[in-house]
Amino acid sequence: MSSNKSGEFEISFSSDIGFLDLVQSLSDNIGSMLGFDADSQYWIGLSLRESVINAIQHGNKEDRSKRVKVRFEFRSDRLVILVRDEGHGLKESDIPDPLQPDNLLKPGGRGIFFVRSFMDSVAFNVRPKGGLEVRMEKRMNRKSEGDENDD
Amino acid sequence: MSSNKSGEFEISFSSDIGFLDLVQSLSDNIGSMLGFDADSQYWIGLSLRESVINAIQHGNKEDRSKRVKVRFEFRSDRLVILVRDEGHGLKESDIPDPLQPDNLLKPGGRGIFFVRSFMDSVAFNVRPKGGLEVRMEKRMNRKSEGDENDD
Amino acid sequence: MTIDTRTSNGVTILDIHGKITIGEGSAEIRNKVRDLLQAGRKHILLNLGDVSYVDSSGIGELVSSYTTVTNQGGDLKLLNLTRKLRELLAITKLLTVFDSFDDEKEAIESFQ
Amino acid sequence: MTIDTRTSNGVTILDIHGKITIGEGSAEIRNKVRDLLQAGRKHILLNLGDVSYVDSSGIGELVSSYTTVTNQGGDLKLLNLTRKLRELLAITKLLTVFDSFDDEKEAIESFQ
Ligand SMILES: Nc1ncnc2c1ncn2[C@@H]1O[C@H](COP(=O)(O)OP(=O)(O)O)[C@@H](O)[C@H]1O
Ligand SMILES: Nc1ncnc2c1ncn2[C@@H]1O[C@H](COP(=O)(O)OP(=O)(O)O)[C@@H](O)[C@H]1O
Repeated sequence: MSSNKSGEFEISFSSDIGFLDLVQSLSDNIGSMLGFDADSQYWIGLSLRESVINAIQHGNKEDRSKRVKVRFEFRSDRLVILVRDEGHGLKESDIPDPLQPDNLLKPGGRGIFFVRSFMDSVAFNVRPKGGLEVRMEKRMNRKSEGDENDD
Repeated sequence: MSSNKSGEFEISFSSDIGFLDLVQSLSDNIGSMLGFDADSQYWIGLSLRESVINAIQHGNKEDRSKRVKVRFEFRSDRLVILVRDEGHGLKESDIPDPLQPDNLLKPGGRGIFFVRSFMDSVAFNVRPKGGLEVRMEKRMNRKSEGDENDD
Repeated sequence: MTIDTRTSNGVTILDIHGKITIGEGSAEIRNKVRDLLQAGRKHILLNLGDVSYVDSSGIGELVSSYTTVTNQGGDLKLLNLTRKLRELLAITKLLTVFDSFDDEKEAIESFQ
Repeated sequence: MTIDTRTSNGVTILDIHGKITIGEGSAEIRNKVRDLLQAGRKHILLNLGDVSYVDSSGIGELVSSYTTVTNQGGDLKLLNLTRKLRELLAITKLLTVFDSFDDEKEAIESFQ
């Protein structure tokens, strides 16, 4: 991407938790290629990790014949990540709020909350052919803190 | 892949040389996940790099609207890598031998030779729908040198 | 993930190394904590200073361990939160639930 | 890739750092070598000890530089081949073409 930060990079894999580390290091490498700082790379990686875990567990029910697809889209001002599974999708109103007192001490229910916390936008889209598509975006800071003439 | 080294991992990207480092670090991570030693990881990565360069340059003629697909297949005893482009393919008899005295000092013509040198098998397949598919395999050494009762 | 166990002034300290994530022996901490409770050890301090990664499953693991101990009248506290883990506990409002320390001595004394 | 230039006993030594690959300023070495020849400097030693990666394009770059220099009656030699680069030159039979050295002094003296 040295010449031009546009284009896209897609991956597709069997529903196996064992691929998580691979996906996450790919995410780190893409983040660093695009010039995201180390913290942003970390939070993008965590958000992607949570979405892929959900796709494998809730979407594909760990059926290894079903696939998870992740697509990285490189825009001039942001990174877009799409995560797709072959499950039944979800209703946004069904996503529990982990900050509710009743939920605070539940062991689960914080994955999507993390994605919403660390990405600039998150959208859920149940596809006509079935399966959930999670679309998340992270904006790039074009100017670093040390830039001149920046106020 | 902790539980079971089967399954597959696919990537697909626009024909941009800028993606090479990303593909290569993915290859390194896969090689290490599968337990290949550092040297094997290196030569697998180089073989993949050469094949992806060819797919971008000779196959897709650097047309960024055309895509390159790489598929990693995890078998119990070997790693299979497929590289596909959207070009016109090649005739194996047209691949020059870089060791021929006439070719020794040519600047190009060593990519496929490297792939053939470092992978255990390489096959070229022109697909019916067009485009070349390079299929390469690297066997895994299930026993390390230090194994007992090994002769 | 690996867990080393030691004792100091009646407090059991679990030094946790590596990742607390979905792949990495997810229930290990919870099981360890259950064993300790059965042995009557109810003052438990999780030293998380050498934890390299925590995802939402890992947070769930900490919460489960906490509720298990509390339900049996014990105390589970946290030591040496990394910056990232502190942030995850902060946004999930769990920093208000867990007692956490950066100093081991102070942590141990807090159980008395 | 970056190239540092220095001179010793009439030999121009190019210290090459980084990758010699398709993306990395592919023609840089060749251009540098051409400039040197135009300036009448025909004894050229490429120090490759700090080269981190070479692919087939990089090998092509070394070969082009070699033929350019040789065609103009000069000498281009190689210093400090890494293990991997040596293997690539060996299997392509280019080790028989290039003069290569592991000792800088020896390399410089070989031009006299
Ligand atoms: N890909 C998906 N397909 C179907 N349902 C999903 C998917 N991702 C999340 N969900 C639903 O949303 C809920 C909340 O998800 P999350 O916040 O990640 O917490 P957790 O996975 O720990 O339950 C899940 O329990 C599940 O019911
Ligand atoms: N994906 C491809 N599609 C079409 N032709 C190819 C492809 N890959 C290689 N070739 C042909 O094979 C030749 C030899 O390739 P290679 O050994 O990699 O050397 P080089 O790329 O330096 O020419 C190329 O010059 C090209 O003509």
